[in-house]
Amino acid sequence: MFADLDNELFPAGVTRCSLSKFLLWLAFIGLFFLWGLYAAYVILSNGLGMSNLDNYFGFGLWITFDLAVIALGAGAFFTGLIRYIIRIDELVKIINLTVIIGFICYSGAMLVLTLDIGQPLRAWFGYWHPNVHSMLTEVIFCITCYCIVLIIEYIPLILEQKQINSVPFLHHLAHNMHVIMPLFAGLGAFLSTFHQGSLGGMYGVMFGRPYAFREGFFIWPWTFFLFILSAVASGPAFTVLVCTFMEKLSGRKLVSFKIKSLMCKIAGSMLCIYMVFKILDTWAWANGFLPSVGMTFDQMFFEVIYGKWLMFVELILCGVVPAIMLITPAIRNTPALLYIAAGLDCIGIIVNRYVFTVQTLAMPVLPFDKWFTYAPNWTEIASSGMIVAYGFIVLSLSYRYLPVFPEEVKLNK
Amino acid sequence: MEDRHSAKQTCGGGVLFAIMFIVGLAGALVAGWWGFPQLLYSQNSQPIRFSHKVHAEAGGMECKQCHTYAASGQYVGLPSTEACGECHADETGGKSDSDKEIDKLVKTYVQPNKPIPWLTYQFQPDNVFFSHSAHTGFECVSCHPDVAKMDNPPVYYQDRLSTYSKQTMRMPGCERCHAELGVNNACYVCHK
Amino acid sequence: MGVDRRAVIGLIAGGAVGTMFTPAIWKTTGSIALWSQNWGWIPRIPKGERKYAYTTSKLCPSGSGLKVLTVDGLPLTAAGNPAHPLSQGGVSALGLSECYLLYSPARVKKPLLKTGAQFKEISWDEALGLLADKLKAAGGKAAAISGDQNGTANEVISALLAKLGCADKFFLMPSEGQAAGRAWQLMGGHGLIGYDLANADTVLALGADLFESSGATMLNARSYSAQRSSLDKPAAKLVYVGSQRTTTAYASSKWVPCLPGREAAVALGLAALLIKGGASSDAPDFADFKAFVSAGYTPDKVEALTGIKAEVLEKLAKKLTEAKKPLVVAGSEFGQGAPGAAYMAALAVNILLKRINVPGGVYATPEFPKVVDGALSRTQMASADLVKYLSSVAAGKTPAPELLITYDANPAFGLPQAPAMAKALAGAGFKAAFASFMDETAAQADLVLPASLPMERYDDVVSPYGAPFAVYSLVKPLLKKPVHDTKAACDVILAAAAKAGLALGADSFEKLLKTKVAAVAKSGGFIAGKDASPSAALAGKDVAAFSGDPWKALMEGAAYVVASPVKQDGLTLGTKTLAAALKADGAKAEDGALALTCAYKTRSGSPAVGIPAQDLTAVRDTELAGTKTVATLNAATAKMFKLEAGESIKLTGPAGEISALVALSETVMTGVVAVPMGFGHTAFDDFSKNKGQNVLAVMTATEEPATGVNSWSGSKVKIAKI
Amino acid sequence: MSEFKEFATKWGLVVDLDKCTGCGACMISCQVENNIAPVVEASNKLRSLNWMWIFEMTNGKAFPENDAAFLPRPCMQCGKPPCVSVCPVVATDKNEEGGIVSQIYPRCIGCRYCVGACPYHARYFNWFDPIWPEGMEKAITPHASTRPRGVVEKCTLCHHRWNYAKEKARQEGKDPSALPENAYVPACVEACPTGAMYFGDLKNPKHKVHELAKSPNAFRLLEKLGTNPQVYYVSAREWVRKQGDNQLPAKEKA
Repeated sequence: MFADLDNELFPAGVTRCSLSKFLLWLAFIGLFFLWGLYAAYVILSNGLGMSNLDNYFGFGLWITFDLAVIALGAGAFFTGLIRYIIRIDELVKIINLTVIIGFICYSGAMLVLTLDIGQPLRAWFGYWHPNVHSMLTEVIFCITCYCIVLIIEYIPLILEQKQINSVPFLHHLAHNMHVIMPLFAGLGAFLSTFHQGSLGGMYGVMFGRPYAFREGFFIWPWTFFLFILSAVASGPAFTVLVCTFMEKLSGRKLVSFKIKSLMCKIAGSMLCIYMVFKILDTWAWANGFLPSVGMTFDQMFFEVIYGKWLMFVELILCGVVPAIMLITPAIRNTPALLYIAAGLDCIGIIVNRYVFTVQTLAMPVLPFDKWFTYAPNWTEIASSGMIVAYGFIVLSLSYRYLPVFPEEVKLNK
Repeated sequence: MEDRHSAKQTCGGGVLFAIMFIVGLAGALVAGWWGFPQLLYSQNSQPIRFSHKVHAEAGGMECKQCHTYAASGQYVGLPSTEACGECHADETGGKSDSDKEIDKLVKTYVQPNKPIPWLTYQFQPDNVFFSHSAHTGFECVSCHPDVAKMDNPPVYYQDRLSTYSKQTMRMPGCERCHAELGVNNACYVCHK
Repeated sequence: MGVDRRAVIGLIAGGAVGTMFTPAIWKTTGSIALWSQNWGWIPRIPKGERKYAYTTSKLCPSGSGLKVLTVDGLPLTAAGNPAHPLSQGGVSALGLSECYLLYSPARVKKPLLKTGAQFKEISWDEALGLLADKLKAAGGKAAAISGDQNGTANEVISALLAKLGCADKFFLMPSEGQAAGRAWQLMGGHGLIGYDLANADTVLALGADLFESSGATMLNARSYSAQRSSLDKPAAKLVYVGSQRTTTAYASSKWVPCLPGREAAVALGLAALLIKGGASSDAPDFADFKAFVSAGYTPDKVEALTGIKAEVLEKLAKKLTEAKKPLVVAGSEFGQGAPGAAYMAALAVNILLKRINVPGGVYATPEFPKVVDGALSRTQMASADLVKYLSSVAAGKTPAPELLITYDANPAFGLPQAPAMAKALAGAGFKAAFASFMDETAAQADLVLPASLPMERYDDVVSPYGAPFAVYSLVKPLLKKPVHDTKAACDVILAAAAKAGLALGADSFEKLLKTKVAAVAKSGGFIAGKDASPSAALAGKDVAAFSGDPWKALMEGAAYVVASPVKQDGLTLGTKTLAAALKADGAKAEDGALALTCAYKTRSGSPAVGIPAQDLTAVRDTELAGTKTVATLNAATAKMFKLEAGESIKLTGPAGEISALVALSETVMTGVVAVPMGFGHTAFDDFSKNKGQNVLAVMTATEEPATGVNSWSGSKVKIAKI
Repeated sequence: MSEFKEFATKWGLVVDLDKCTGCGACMISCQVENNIAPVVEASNKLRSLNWMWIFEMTNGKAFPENDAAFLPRPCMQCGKPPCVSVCPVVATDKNEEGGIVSQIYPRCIGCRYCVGACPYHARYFNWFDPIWPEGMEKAITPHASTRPRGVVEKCTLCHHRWNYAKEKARQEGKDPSALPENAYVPACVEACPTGAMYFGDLKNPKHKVHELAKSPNAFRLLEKLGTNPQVYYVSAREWVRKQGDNQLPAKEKA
């Protein structure tokens, strides 16, 4: 068959599965993608009424998904920051992957946002008529800019593809772009820090929503800083998990365990800092802010679906526990435990984004109102799935044709 | 493909590139500034070739005689078919272009008493609240085309996408004047 | 190849850069955004001149005057007419709906004739000819049911039946007005009765949901409002006695829970206490009355019957004694089906309190003169009981009519024991329905005559039940022509009658109304206005009599008012009738049965109108959950029946059963299940159809001894989990 | 969070909860006045658009000690609106005399951040395009433009009526900025059968609401959050007033 048709396109010195197998894989992922595309069509042609969002839950799965992938994609900016600015050069071995994941996460988030806003045709109003007081404006600008930065960071990697790179002009372009990459890494770090913060700020400023509202520093509520910390605490861990997942799928070593351990050490350290502040924040919120608006800690939770267990999962099981695991060298250097800890870390951050999105809205603020519950329907799930599928496709193509892992040849000798 | 590395090719390509770039640039500018508006706007003419000049000069009529402010000042309004019929009740039977146009008016609208689908140059969308009563200090022509001197009604350009009239005063126009005069520019002053 | 790749790239790059400097992309982006505010499939708002027109609401039983916004001559929204005494600026959900109901998807658009199981469209000429033929053929075997409670239309229809020789077969859809009128007659009263809430300082509502379904609801609400500035203490007290928090109960200073259908016992208990406290009357049967209530209605006995604690009853009696201008109004919690005894007993209390024909009391108002020969008077109409007639038809005791005319009425839906009644109706020989909407009755008719809605026709509103003064106002067409091929029903009746050789003396309803107005204007009344308030007139203020063109004034939305009561002679306390009627009172409830009460809200429409599209939004999810009716019980009752919130139950009455979802609320008294009324339509449009179930199906109509009034406000149901 | 300025005129609504029967006339008149399309599933309150919505309150006690009330909720027109500062595109603002919080449909991108930010649930999103039953679009009013799907809307205190009142004043040669009481009244207030709602300028001593808002029985919803609403409620019942805001259990006892 056409087993060897694309061999020429592979990065130098690596082997890849047969094209038919690869196409089969793409087709499998494509099914999810198409299902999501259909859901998107249903939403765009009929209105958001086709989703399960309602008057109480204006934000739901999509926003949770956005926030989660943006936090998990933070590996890109933070690793970039450490690699280029602080100059821990070893990270060069995984930096390409962080860029790709970052690109997927951010572009995916923007795709979801076009579905999530009621009038996508007016999406550009965010740039044209910005309200400088809105945290969402900050988010819109920063995400767009950062997404452009990620594209700029991703381009040299594409240009390094064997065939493309043989064009001298493109080769030079790629090289020159690499040279200025620290500039973009810096810019990216700045932008990303800001919008990670703004995303947290979006919730923190909602003074009508006691579950989310936080006082803060200057114009930023504490959630601004907590979101930054939590993102950098999970992004590197997520990159490690993705890398490991790719290794399992492809059956090839891609990055040495040492690098993974280093990434997780970074994540673990950040998670420790984050947990200290997060616990302090939660304590201050429960004992300071809530009583000031006449509410109690217990009132913030409801039955099982929005129960306190969520908070314990977030703070202890997926917070303190992985933090300790990741900063303890003995545990961190055991692959299985490292992956478990990294996984818990990521889950904790997802739970955090979920409760800030959904529980905030579910909690009745008016004393005579009641709790409502929300569960996404197929359109929301499918369209989010579409983004995951899109990520798989981009990652698969990148892995197959681009020299993503500088160490791959060496590790698989 | 194989010879793309040759210096000559690169050099010649560069010139060609530059030339074609300029061609493309010029083409795009022409297409964008001349062709695009043709595409975007449909050109319509009024259902009746109404001569404001004849009515204003020869007839000695005031604008407000036909464009009576509705009692609330909300909508300046166009004359009703009945109002036209007051003068143009019967066909003239004349042969001149004007007579034929009058006969068209009488036959198509006045006699069956059908509303005339006039096109309003300054037609505002539904979300705009505009009160003529708040703008009585201005000359009509400071916002409307000065049709009184026109024998032919101007062409009505309509944006095919937005359905707006090209001549409609747009938000920045309203805002500018309000700002200059120190009038409130709050959203709800003009929106509903 | 002359052009290489670079050239193409150059061209594209140049084009791209150039395009950036033209309006093409930017203007298109902008225009697309503008397009998103002008989507062609979303209606545009009207631009013409705004004007107001004034008319009267015929769909709302309160007879409110309407102030209608029109643009380019089309009526758009209706608000209350501030100058009209019955609305005073207020408007009910039904009055509000008059404009958009013109365009209801349920409207009957053409005359329809049933052939087999299907309707076929026919012309008006055919329809008219057919109706005339049927009139001729029916002879004395016709019957008519009118949904209009007070209009001159009833004169036309009853006169037609009189010409056919069956004036006794003219029926109104059951209403409080009829039952109260019958009670008043049995007590020897003259005229129609009304309640002067505006001048009362203590109002005791015995089951009567004064602001929703009982009497002149809008006038009641406005009177209530005027007495409460929200700054000072209310100028009047309002106490509600009933089995649930009705609309009125929410606005009352106190809600006294009482089992449904037991209003008479409460009133008689109060009477006993009042008499004990020294109240007396010069009514001829006072002594008998005293003996009757003193023996049978002691506080303990009343407690056993009604669930009202003795001390609460005593407090109520004290409140009435202490009040300067007390007023007791009896009624049903859902505007129909209260026993005659309830009204009689409440009127007796008013008599004991000397509250007849005095400011803030019960007023007997005069009837305006009839203008159609042979028509029945309002008093006569009140005596014919539709439920009794149909029950008799259903039982085979009375033959079914050969011709049944229904006018703006939907008896197939709106009567107690609905399935049985609908069956009795179905037995009629030929059914001609004058209907604006394809309702349940029209759906089973042989001939459907599309009736113009009030905003498309001339009509009138004549002294709605409960108004303490006689009041007349006109309904006029606001549209140049009806929206569909409909006609004013009375015009059709007049024409068909003439064609059948039964001419009724007028060839159009408009002309007939002109005659009516001329006759009404001779009653020495006045046009209500700012300086001519009927309430003030009742309180003793002199108001100049009207002079001028009454038709012109009334066409502008005014109301003609006669604020002088009908003198009473020979008024009794109705002791004999009461004693006979209440003999069975206190009978033990069946085991496992639960007292059933309903809440009627104008927002859920009326039988003849269905649920108006825009009103559906105000229907609460505690009444209707999706397509399910919600039955409300309090926690104690639910515990007795081992029910929990959200469970499905079946309610069973003698004639049918319905299902519902259980909801718990402490706004219903123990031992009672409350089910909302007005749902369960099987006809109409998507806004009415398949929404909940018709609670009337499980009601039990019982003929009251002595009064002959059929009542169903004290129905019991069996309840079971499903 | 930006601060909002004070205005010389502050339109305020005062609802007497002891007079409210929960009949729904306010909701329906609002619906019709402001061109909210009827929907067949209107009893699904999680999807229907109700600029004016009626909450149910109860003192929580069992029958017969139970007491209950209805609370009509328009947009609170907060002095410090949680919804305005969050809007990324300035589709909503509090920038006009009178203090009515505006909402501009053609500007709104439908992000629903304001919906989430409002603790009163006063903001509604158009889940679908507004479709009237065929023909019924002839009965829509000129007062408010129809909103396409995907934008947020809310109570405007019938701002158009204010515009009309100003227009009328101008024609009569009166000062449009000094309207007499009741020259401008929203549809809900006009329709209320029991007169439970009062409307006027909270700052104008000639208007009744000025005094009502200062009544010892007056309260506002969620005052502790600092939203500073221009909608007041009055009730002679203490439990009703207390439910206007969250109370700590300890404070309740005191």
